Amino acid sequence: MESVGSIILYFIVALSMIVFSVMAVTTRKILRAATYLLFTLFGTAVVYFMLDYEFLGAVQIAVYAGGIVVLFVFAILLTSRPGDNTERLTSKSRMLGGVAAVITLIVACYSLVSRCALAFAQKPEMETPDMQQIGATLMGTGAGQYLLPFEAVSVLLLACIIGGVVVARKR
Amino acid sequence: MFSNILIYFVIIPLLMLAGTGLCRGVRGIRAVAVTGSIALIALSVYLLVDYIGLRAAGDSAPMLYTDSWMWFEPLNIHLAVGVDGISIAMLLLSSIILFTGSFASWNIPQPKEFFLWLILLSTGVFGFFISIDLFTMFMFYEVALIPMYLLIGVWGSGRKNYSAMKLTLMLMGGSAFLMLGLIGIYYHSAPAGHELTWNLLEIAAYDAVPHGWQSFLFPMTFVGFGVLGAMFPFHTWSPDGHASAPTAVSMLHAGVLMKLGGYGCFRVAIYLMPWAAQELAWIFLILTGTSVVYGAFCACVKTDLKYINAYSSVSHCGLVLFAILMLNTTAMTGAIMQMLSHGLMTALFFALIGMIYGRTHTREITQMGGMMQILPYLSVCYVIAGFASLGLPGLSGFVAEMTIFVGSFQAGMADYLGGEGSLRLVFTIIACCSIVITAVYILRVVGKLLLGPVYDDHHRSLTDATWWERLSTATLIIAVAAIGCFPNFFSNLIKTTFTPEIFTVLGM
Amino acid sequence: MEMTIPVLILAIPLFMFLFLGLLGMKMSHKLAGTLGTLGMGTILVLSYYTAFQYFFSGAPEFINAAGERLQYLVFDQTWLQFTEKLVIKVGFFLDPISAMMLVVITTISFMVHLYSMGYMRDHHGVYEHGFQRFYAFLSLFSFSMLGLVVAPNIFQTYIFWELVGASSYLLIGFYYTKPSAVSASKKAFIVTRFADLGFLIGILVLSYYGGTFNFAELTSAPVEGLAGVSQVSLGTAEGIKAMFTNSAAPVFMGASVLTWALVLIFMGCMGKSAMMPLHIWLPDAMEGPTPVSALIHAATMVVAGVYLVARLFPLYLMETAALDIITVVGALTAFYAAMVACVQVDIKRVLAFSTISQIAFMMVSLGVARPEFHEGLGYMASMFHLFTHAMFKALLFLGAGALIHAIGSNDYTAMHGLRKYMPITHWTFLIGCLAIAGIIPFSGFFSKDEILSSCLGYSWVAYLWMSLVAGMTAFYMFRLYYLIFWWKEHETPEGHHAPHDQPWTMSLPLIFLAAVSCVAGFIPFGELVSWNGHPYDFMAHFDWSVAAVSLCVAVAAIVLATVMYRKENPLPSKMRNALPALWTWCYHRFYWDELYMFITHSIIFRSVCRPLAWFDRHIIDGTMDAFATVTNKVSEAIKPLQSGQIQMYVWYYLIGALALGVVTILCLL
Amino acid sequence: MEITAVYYLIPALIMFCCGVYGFITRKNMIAMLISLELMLNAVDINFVVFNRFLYPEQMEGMFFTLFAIAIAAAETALAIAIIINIFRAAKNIDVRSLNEMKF
Amino acid sequence: MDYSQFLAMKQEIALLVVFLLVFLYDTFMPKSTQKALPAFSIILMLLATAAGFCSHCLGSDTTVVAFAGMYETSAVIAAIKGILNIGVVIVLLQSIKWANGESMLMRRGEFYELLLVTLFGMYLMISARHFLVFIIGLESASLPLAAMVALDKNRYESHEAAVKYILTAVFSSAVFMMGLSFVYGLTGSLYFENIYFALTNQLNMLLVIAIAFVISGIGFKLSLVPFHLWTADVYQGAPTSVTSYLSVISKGAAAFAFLVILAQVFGPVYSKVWEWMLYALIILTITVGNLFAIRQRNMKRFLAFSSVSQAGYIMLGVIAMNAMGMAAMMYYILVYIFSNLAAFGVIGAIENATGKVSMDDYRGLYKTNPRLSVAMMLAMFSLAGIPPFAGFFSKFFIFTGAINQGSVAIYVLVLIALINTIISLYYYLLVVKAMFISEEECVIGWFRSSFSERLGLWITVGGILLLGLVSCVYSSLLNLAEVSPMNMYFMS
Repeated sequence: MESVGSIILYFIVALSMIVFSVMAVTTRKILRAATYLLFTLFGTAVVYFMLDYEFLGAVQIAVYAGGIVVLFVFAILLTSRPGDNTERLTSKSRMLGGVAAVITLIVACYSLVSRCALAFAQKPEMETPDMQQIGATLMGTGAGQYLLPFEAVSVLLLACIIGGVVVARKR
Repeated sequence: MFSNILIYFVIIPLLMLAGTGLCRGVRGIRAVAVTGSIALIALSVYLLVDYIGLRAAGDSAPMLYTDSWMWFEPLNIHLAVGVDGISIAMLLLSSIILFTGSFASWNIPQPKEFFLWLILLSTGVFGFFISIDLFTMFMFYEVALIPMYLLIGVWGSGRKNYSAMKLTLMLMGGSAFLMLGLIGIYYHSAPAGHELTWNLLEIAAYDAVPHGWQSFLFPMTFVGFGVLGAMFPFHTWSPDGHASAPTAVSMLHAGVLMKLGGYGCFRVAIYLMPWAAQELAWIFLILTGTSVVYGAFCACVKTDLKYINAYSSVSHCGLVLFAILMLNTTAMTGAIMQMLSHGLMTALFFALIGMIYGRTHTREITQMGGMMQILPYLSVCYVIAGFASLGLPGLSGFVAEMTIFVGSFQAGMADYLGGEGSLRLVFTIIACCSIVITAVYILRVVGKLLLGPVYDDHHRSLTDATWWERLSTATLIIAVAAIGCFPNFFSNLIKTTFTPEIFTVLGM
Repeated sequence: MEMTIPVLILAIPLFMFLFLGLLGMKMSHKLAGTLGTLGMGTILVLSYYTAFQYFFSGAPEFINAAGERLQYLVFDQTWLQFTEKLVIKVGFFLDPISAMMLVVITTISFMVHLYSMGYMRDHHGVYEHGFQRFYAFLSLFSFSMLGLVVAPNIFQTYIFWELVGASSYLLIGFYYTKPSAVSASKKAFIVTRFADLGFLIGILVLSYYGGTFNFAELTSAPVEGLAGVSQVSLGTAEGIKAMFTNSAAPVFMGASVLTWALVLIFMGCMGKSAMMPLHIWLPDAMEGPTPVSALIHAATMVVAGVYLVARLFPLYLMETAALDIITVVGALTAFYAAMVACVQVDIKRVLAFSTISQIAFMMVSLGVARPEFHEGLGYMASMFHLFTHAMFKALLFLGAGALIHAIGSNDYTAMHGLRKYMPITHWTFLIGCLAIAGIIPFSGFFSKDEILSSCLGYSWVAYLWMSLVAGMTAFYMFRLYYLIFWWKEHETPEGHHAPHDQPWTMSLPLIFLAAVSCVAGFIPFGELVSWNGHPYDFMAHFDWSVAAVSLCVAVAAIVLATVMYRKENPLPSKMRNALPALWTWCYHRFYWDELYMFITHSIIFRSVCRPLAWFDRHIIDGTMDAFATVTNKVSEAIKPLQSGQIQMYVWYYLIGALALGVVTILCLL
Repeated sequence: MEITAVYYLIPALIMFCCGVYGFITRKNMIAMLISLELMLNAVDINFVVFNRFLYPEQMEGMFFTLFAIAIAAAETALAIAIIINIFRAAKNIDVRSLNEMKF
Repeated sequence: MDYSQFLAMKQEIALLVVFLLVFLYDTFMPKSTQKALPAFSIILMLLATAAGFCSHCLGSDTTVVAFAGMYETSAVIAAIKGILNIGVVIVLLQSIKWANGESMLMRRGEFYELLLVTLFGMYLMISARHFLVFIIGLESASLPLAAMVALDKNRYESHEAAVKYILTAVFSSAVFMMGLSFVYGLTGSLYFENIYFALTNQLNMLLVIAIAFVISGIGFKLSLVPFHLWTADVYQGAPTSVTSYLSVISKGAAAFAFLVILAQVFGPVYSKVWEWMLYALIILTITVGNLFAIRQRNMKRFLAFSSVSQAGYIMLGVIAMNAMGMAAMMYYILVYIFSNLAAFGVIGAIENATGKVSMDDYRGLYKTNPRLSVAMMLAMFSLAGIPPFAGFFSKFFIFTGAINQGSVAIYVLVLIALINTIISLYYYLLVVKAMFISEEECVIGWFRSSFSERLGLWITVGGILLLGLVSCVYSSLLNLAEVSPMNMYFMS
């Protein structure tokens, strides 16, 4: 049984996440969208904290909220010209988007909820993974350890850097 | 590998391909084509003689000269060769037509490319006839089909693009069904515990294709080959294709390629799936029996010479498939003879039409007339071809048709009296009617085109056949007459195929 | 008997055909003609020799101790083997009728060869174009016809049957630049081909049950001790009948299968022998050169039908229903053809219809023949009539040819009163007319009289009917005779030579045939030919009362013709005006051609072929094209999928993925 | 009241669907990219929630999220580079103007 | 911690070494030597390929599982990587002229680097036995590709293609990962093996949806309909060399990875769930790809749709779920690499020389450039499956392999596929028709293509002619497949 405080916190976070993500995709002003995204990402970080993944929450804030959103803001400022920072959506595209989203939601939710053991699992007790454990897991080669992805993702990041450079370079 | 005589039927065309590729001038190319095809004729004649000798010596294996070299080991695909009387007859036919076709395209533009494709086509044909492995058979079959596209497209006339595309697509459509059928046969080729095989003889010996599968695979293969055999209603590529094709291609296509259909139907569909052949024959009897009269009726109203002849081919080839489905020795012998006969005479027809077209630049019989006065040699040949087609005794058409009719009638009566329905009988009689309709359209053409007064005075200045044209047509006429006058030789040759083994396989 | 001569009889004409056909154009006309004639002469001698041997040598293989004539198989080579039993052989079969036919064919053929040397050139002695070809075709015809009559099996008959059809086609279309000749030849071939369809199916049925093609096995019993020799025997035919009856389906559509087979075979005979309703090709066949008409369309080929029925006669006896059909068809045809012959203008057409009528006589004669009555007199009479008719009809045709050659027209209105100008022709023609009219002592009298006798034995209706036809025959022949040679004085058109008799090459055959027509009646035919080989004393069965009646009828008809046509008078036109409808129908041959035209052109061509061709191009081919068109259309229709808008792309992506999942859920869970 | 897994999963799914909606409707490419971030973020939440609620004894979901964040960062960077690139070429970043190639 | 486990990844390491060397060469070598970079990288690639082959020939053909089951390599996997390497070498060979061109001056090195990284990503996709590694491989194989697509800075289409590619790719990977999260939720692991065993008794809606999402993610790489819509635009917009790389290598790798995932992860629910999904996808892919290809006039776009339908045929090897199917699929990929690269070689040569990519410009090409036309024709025939060219054999074997599965449904599927070959034959023949039959004057004059282009064409044409007739290629692939560890996962 959870404490009332955490339940209240949950609802605040969940509601704000939902509201901000809806606003992020519906607002006309692109910069506001980035801001709402930021709030959503913060919300997500809070969720991670609530679920005892502090490291992950920190990474979420640092990388996502700190890095990516900033990138977005720069890009928006680079690409937007005065006057065209609002956009009008056609009803057709709204309908299509709405249909796709709603169908996805219904199908996914229904199939998720239909799987009771999974959907209504209660939160078990868990020790918060400490940094040492996380570091060892990230650097290990055994079962459930992630050295290979770690190395591989570095290659990916390198490639993305090269790609970003080559694309962004003027000539 | 090279000790087997049959393999040379593929090697010679390949050498010809190389030779043609290396030659620079048109003379060289002609020389290669003629030499090669003479070599092929010689080879087939030698094979024929040797084969008869072996049979006379009492060799009663279903196929002779069999040999088999592993090709795709995991799938048990071999390069397996072997011939019986039918294949030898077909090889002889093919080499004769290649020979005459080379002469018929003596002055073709772009000779190098033309002969390359033509010889590639005949490589496929020869390969097909010597193969007894379903895979290689199918491969050669498709090799023979595709050059048609370019041969018609580049060297054709009229609506050549349309026709070439239609012909290729329809034939490949047929081979799509065929491929499925062949793979299906492969997977049911051997009883449990034996290795699956593509080898015709082994499959026939096992006779292991389950009945349920037969009734699915038989239509697949029969239709697949039947498309090439111009079976109604899949014949429509034939009129357009032939009309647009250049002379030698029409000759080879109608003369040899369409035989692949009949041969395949016999060799694969019926030989390997005798049960379904008996059970499902009625569907195809209706179709082929229809195509016999249907083609003839259609030919009656066409005015383009090649269309007439194409529909006539539909009718005659329909008779081939029809007779094969009778599942009795006589009718099948007749079917093979009809294949020979039709191959030769239709090649003759197309050669003549090409020669006439080359002179008058029209194929409309309404635009021509009185050719007998202008081009006596070609006209006489045409009349002879016509007589062969309408089944005049002494020429090949008669013996083939009569054998078919007698055989079919026997089968039909056996069915009828055996209480298995009168379908065979009824369609035999309907097929017999084709001899009248054939006479109608042949004589109509002869009357309009060759006899009567000269239609167009410009035609009066035309010159009669050149030496190569004479050689080409005379060869075919001699061949037609040879079959017509000495049918028993060919009939016996073909009958050697029906060894006791086949009888048990087919339950005849 | 040795093989050499029979082989030569078949080989020489074939060789001549190939020789003249391939090399004829290289040699002079005269040489070609002479060679052809010489070749034919050789065959004539050989055939006479053979026939003589057969009839008169008394060799044991030809005649047995009881004086019965036997069938002798000279040689028999396998040509094409269908099954164990069904084998087509090419052979040479001698029996009374084939020996008789050998004589008839070679005689007429030789006469025609000779005659054509004169006929096929114009008044200046210039040979016609294609003269060599003509002789080549004549040789081909002779070969085919000889092969037909000596055939020991029905399939050989069929083979040569087709070949005579083809040579007939070639010869009718000899003047191939003339559209009428071309269409006439086509018509002849197609009509007979149609009939042959029946023949073929008949053969198939017969051979299926009988298990053989051989005549000998179908109708005869082998004679002990002599290989290749057999004798006509009803017993064998009974055996065949038993095979039919014992099989599972002895009855098909109300008639026995044997009847069907025989009727179908008779259908072939109808076509070849121009029985109604398949007669329409014969009048048109007169487009060919007249010697050809004489040879093929009067004397030999057209009687092949009669010959075939005679060949299978024991079988026909098994199924009298078939014989009755033959009788009825023959009687109707005879009457019809005689009616039409009475009003025709073209002399060759008159002769053509007369031929039809006379062949119908032979058919009737076979149809009424029964062993019970005069031991099958009808059979003998039919063969006898075949023989005499061949002679006098060839004579008449050749005479007509001489007239046409002299006048340049087939129309009697261009002739009239020629008797003074062409005496030889006149007299020989008259003899021919007397012979066909059945005036004693000319040959026709005897043969026709026996036919009438046998009709009487069958039924008095048939007798009266055929007598009437006989009278009409006399009438129209003499009408023709008078209109050609009398009626009024001949008027030579301006600028033409007066007509005159022909060179010896043409006269000689006329005189020879006239002579034969005079004496042939006295041949003791019954001694030579009878249905079972049993010698037959026909004078013993000669019915004088019948003879007297028929003679009276003939004379009366001749008198009537004399009254009407000897001199120019209004009587014919009066008669014509009296019965205009009848005249018109007769003149238009009862509109048979128009009927056929309607059937072939409007029904088969317009309502079958054209729609079928349309169907093929538009429905069948249309379907095939539709696959392509539909593919293209669909391709065009789904074009918007690839809109270039990635938002649409992902929309399809997502919906696709969901659909994949949802459909799977719905289907499987 | 018990906060079960579904309490986290449903908001995550809603977030995902918002991303879908945004991706399909927005004209501005950067806005689309923002939508994509929402979608990726939703996935991350899913992993974490599954890990926490169902399989707390191991950390696969958490690590997947960790790497997914890195990947998301990388692809955002690259995508933004490409978008800026096209902005240079076309002077706007309206996705509907990307219709040179179609059909 | 056992770092020696990296030694199991011989081919990946060889590739990374090549990558590093190229990177260093590009960065530190003087400008004058930069022209040799293409040749340098080709030689290195050849060496890497050889090394990969050797390492497997020399004894270690047993299966190696490293990183506690995250990574696996075996003879079959080495073989497919080798096949991809061969394809890459040919692509590199054909791209030399373009890479040495004026416009690529500043980006030449990056092209090779990015290409090698994507190849590395593909290797990871193939060898991954853990979904995290797989995702990283997938992203490595697709993100740098977006940059490669954008390499042609002078063409607007190139940018457009890049945007379309990256946005749809990220969307697809989001959906894919969503599916993965469900799988994780259901099974509690991302190791293939664990999932496989966890799924043996599972069948529920969530799983179906998850599988649909996963299939859509890989189907995107493979461009299966309806996840293919980016294909044509990106192929058309990308530089021809990149297009050819995308169309063969990327597709080949994805196809194999697809097989691995379906067999080793979702194997237990084969007949229950995804067999039918694949039926639908294959039919749709082949048919829709063909239908779109009919209308195309741009050669690259045309080949894009052709490759869509080819992907459907490749899938036939997957659906069979047996060694024969796998071998046939690998063989098909090999032949497809050669055939398609021959086609792209010709297109690239013509584009480099004249800038023309429309089929209408190809009319009458035979008269001006007979050799190129013949090469193109052979490629078309091979793609269409005409004997005696390799395509015939690959089609035949893939059908044979599929039918080996044995159900009636597979016969129907193969029949539909076969009927579709007729449509495909039609549009391949359209190209042949334009080149050989059209009687118009060709707008493309005679030109001499560069040595590297010719060499590339000779190799590919040689491959087209020989790969089928020489039976040992297929036989050895089948032998490899029959001993591969994946056989455990196939339904017997």
